[in-house]
Amino acid sequence: MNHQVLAPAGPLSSEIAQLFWVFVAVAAVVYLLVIGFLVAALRRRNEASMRTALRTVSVAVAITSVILLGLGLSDFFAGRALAATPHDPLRVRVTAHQWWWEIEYSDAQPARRVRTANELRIPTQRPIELELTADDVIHSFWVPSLQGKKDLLPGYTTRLDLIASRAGVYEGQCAEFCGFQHAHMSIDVIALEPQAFTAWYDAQLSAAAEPQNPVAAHGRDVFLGSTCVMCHNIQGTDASAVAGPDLTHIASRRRLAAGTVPNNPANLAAWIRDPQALKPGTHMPATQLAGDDLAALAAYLSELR
Amino acid sequence: MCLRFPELAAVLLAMTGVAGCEREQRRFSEPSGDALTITTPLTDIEAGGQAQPAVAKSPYDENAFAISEGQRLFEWFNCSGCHAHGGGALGPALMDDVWIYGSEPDQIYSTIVQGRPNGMPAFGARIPRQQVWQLVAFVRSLSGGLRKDVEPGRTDSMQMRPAPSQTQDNP
Amino acid sequence: MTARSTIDVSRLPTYAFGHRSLMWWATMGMIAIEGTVFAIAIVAYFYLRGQSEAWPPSGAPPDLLFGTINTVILLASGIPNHFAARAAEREDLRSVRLWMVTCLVMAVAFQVVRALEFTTLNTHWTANAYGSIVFALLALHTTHLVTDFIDTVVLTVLMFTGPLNGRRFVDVSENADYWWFVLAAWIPIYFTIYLVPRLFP
Amino acid sequence: MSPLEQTWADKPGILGWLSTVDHKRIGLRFVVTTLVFFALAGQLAAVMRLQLARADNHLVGPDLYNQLFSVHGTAMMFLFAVPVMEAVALYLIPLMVGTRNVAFPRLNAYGYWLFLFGGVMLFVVFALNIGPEAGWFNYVPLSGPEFSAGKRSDFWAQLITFTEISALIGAIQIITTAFKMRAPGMTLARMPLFVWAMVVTSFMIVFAMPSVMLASTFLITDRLVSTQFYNPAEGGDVLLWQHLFWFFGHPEVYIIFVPALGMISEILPTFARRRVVGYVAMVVALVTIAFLSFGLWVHHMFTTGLPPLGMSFFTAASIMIALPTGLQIFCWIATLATGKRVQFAAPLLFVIGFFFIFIIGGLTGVMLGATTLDSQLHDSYFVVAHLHYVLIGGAVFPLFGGFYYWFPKLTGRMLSERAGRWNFWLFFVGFNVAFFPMHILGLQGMPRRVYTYSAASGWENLNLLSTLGAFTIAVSMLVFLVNVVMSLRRAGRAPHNPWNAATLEWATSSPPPAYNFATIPVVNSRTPLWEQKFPMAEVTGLPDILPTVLVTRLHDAEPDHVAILPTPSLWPFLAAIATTVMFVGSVFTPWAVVWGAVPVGITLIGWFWPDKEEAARMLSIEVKPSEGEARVVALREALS
Repeated sequence: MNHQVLAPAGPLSSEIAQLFWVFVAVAAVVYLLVIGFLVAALRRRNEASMRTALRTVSVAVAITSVILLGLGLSDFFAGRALAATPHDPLRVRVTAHQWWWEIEYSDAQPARRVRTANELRIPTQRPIELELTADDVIHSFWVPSLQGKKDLLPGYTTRLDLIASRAGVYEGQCAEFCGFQHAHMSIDVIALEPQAFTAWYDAQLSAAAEPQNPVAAHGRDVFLGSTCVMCHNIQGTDASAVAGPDLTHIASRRRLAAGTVPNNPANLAAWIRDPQALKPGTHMPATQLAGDDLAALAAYLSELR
Repeated sequence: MCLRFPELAAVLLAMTGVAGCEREQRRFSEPSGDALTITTPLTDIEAGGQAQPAVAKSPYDENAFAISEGQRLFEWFNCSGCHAHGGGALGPALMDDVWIYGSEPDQIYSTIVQGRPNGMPAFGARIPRQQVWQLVAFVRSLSGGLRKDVEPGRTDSMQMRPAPSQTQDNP
Repeated sequence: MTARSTIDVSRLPTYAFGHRSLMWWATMGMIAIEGTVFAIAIVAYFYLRGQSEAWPPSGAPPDLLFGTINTVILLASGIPNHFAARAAEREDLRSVRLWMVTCLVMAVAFQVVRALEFTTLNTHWTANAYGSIVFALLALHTTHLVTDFIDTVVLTVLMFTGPLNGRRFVDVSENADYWWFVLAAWIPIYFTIYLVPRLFP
Repeated sequence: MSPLEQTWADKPGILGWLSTVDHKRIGLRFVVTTLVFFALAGQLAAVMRLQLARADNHLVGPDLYNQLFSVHGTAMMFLFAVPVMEAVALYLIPLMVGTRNVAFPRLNAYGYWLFLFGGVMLFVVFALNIGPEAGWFNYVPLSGPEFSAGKRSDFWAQLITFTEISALIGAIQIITTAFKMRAPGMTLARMPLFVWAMVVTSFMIVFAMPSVMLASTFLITDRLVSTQFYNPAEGGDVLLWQHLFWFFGHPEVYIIFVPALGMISEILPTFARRRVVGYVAMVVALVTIAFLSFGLWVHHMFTTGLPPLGMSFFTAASIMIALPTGLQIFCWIATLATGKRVQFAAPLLFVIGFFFIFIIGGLTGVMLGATTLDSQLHDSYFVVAHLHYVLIGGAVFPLFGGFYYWFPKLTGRMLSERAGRWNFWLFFVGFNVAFFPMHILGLQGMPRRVYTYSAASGWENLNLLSTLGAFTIAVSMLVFLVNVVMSLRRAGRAPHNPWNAATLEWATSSPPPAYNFATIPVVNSRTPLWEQKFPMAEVTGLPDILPTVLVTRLHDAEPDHVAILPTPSLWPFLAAIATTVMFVGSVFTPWAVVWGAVPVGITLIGWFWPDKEEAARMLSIEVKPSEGEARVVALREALS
């Protein structure tokens, strides 16, 4: 599984996981000691002397103070390590919506800014600085294998650093309750080797692929002639709305509808036909399409790599 | 049925009436078919001055959730682009009680679906019926045409207009 | 077994003034609760102030006139209030009546000016968070004003009609304590509503 | 009937039932009411566990699920955990301190009725599909006007008003009764630890609850009349809600937990046959907890991106609160160690269960208080596990110990020990099976408040296990219910003091008469019933033609004056109805606050207005303060 706090895939999450094990070890010792004393007190045959009891209590209090101080300090230093400002980070703006993630890579040249959704591709070994905000209600960005969580709040921009040590897919989920589909608001962080990342990034800069066959071409017509264009954008076509996720390269993504189902043509068609069946309450309405039109639309979108 | 515990039905109905139930329904999708099909002709201009057809009842006039969905769509679909936030600009104001093409639900429905001369585009092919009806209910709430307890409060944005629940009723 | 000894309390007083009485504790509890409400509301005011670049965000600060008149009336109402409490402790019914009626007259004056105050705040609660919190503070205080006014009316009527006994004087004295609170609470609220936008715009 | 009985008796029939001001009748009713809400909220949890038992389950949809957990959390916190502690206290404290009623009996009745109506309102609106839907802490903007259509969040906000008014009334009641109505000789240093715990709790209530009342008032005005408190686009702020809520919400946890500490300090010494070790340290620890609890609300907001320096302060406070709690635990273990041979009766079993469960919750609490760890654990199932370990382990287990312990006093019947053991073991095992796996689920990345999860997540087995545990808890609750019903039907009355306990409530019959004590005892010890010469003296001369109580001085409990308490009345009930109408009306229109205030005012005046005949009787026994003074001095000399 790729969404585990205790299976870290980066230095930041490793730091936290190590600290967690320290706390767990200390907690286990404390627990066993206290319960040991309790059982001894319950099972004793003779009354313990008051002096011994009071002395034990005092010692226990003193030890507790030392332990708490130690834990507090270890947390403080871990926190400082995590808060260190990264060098030359890749900046990405993440805007949370009910119930999907809008992602925009920043670049000095506006033409080189990539917009995508629900899938954050990052190069390995390079620090990523996320600028987080929310469009509607409060959400929380949480990819356990890479980093602790950070809230996305309307009216605020919060920051979170990520580093992935090795390539892989790390799943995350919105951690702050945000309405009907809080359960289906996943994000995939896909760490790529730097060259692979650059290749992917350049591919994302291109406009949507032209349909390669008549079915897909018909699918594009269906897209542009139906309800889809009210919310979605496909670079290189007339569809330029921003209410829903950008679909320019939708076929390159792992999952659909913020992690609700794997991305394949069948799921895509099912999702378009009746999103409310897969994700009740989602803002995407059902689209009334004839069978052929639906198949063509799915075929078109499946080509948008 | 809005009641989860039928045994409480009698008591509860006596206490609060059924009105609250419809207000609170969250209907994510409507069964396809007749439910939302408009039964009156899509235009009120009939040759020969025939009798007015029966007014189609809007399915969402008493549903607070659908009205708030309509409020969201009003921005998403950029209705504000012409109607401002209800105050009117390129398109007519929607907050007053002046209605060029009628204030009845089916008339507003037709306006959205078929468009109107001088600029109102036809959205029939672009907006699913359920969402049109949500917009109809919201537009009606803008002028205070609905019950106060279903009309939306303020939004979390710049206050360009009073919240529908704050406006005076226009009968 | 020896016979149990006893403590005879039959000649103890059946009521007492100040912190000896249960009523005092109820009043102080109420004051602690309401005082916390005011304090937190004022903290919320400053919190919202910190979120905004200018204060008020738009428009003018509230007009000083009526708020200041009210502050004077309110401070002055401490005088009859003080004498009403004193008279109650002396159980001097005639003075109690006199001073309570005086308190009521001042409270009426205060409420009339308060109504005017609401009209000269130069903002509205729907305008922005500043308007909301200003109205909230003033409304909170007004609520206390009105409830204590009604309280005082009822007590005053009782002082004229009866049935009376000694512990009703304790009620008068506690009512006076509460009025001191309403009075004292106004000072930081006045400062917050009227002076903060001028001193820290 | 003696004059004393006559004076304290209620009218017969329904009128007497509605107008009673007897703290025992109201207290018992209060306890039963909270338990009914506990059972209802528990059933909602059972439905949630059924939904989560399988991946991609379709038993309930997101809309219902959101209401389920919102109503579950809201009801458990506001309609069970806090009020049940106050309810037990309102029953027990007058008995424990040796007086005949609480300080403000009519207010007590009003507080109960208001609580009842508020609680019923929550479940009625839930049945009508108007249940709160934004969680028990109801964050804006999700609960605000734009994202929570209809009236669901308004009812949540008004439920807060109902329960907070009731809780605040209880707090004033408890403080005044404990401070001013203790039996002569019961100095503050002799006050039972449960009473201390409730006094500390009550002060926390007084300073914490106003914050959430203000927050929910801002919310309802945002929703109803377009104020802009939480609208970032107009100068408002979404974090303002979180600050205001958690400034209340964190003390709230201790408001639930501190009374339970007090219960343990009563139960445990009884079965160890020994005074509690470190009484003064215990009191200091309670007060310290109260102070610290107001300084750590921000640890619920560590992930909102507040400045790190401030967060370190809150981490320190959050971690340090473990110290006074630890101290209490050590003192109890010392009490067990130095006492006589321990009797393993059902009440003690639950207390032992507390140790095993709560300490885990406390230790995970230290983890959550650490900013770095919290960033991973916050809002995950780890937190769900933690909060149930703390609240069920820390409060509900001692509370059930308390039920077994005080049940004979409340009802005059003993609960079955055997059923009690079954109850305990099913609860203990079921609890751990239900909640321990949630720690692991949280570490595996499962966020809280999800209505479903996919099979690919790998969370299914542990969730299924958790559901099995939840149903084991349900069975244990059934055992408890059967135990209560069977015990009530069994013949044979419980003796005055079945556990041979030390405090005053055991000095009177089970259940106590309406006037609690035929004569008020004089106390000269922390554990009066264990001393040979109890009572060292009795109080005589309290007038019995009206309900009177002895008021004593705050610190040394020397007799000060005699207070005449109000008689039974229907007005508090009517006032609570009027208040309910006003609050429910204000969900729909702000004008309800205006027209709704009229009946409230009328009923309150009716409540206050003195009865002629009663006033005359008061005059007949009146002793003016100026006349009584000399006598007080003489009494003081007699006591010392």
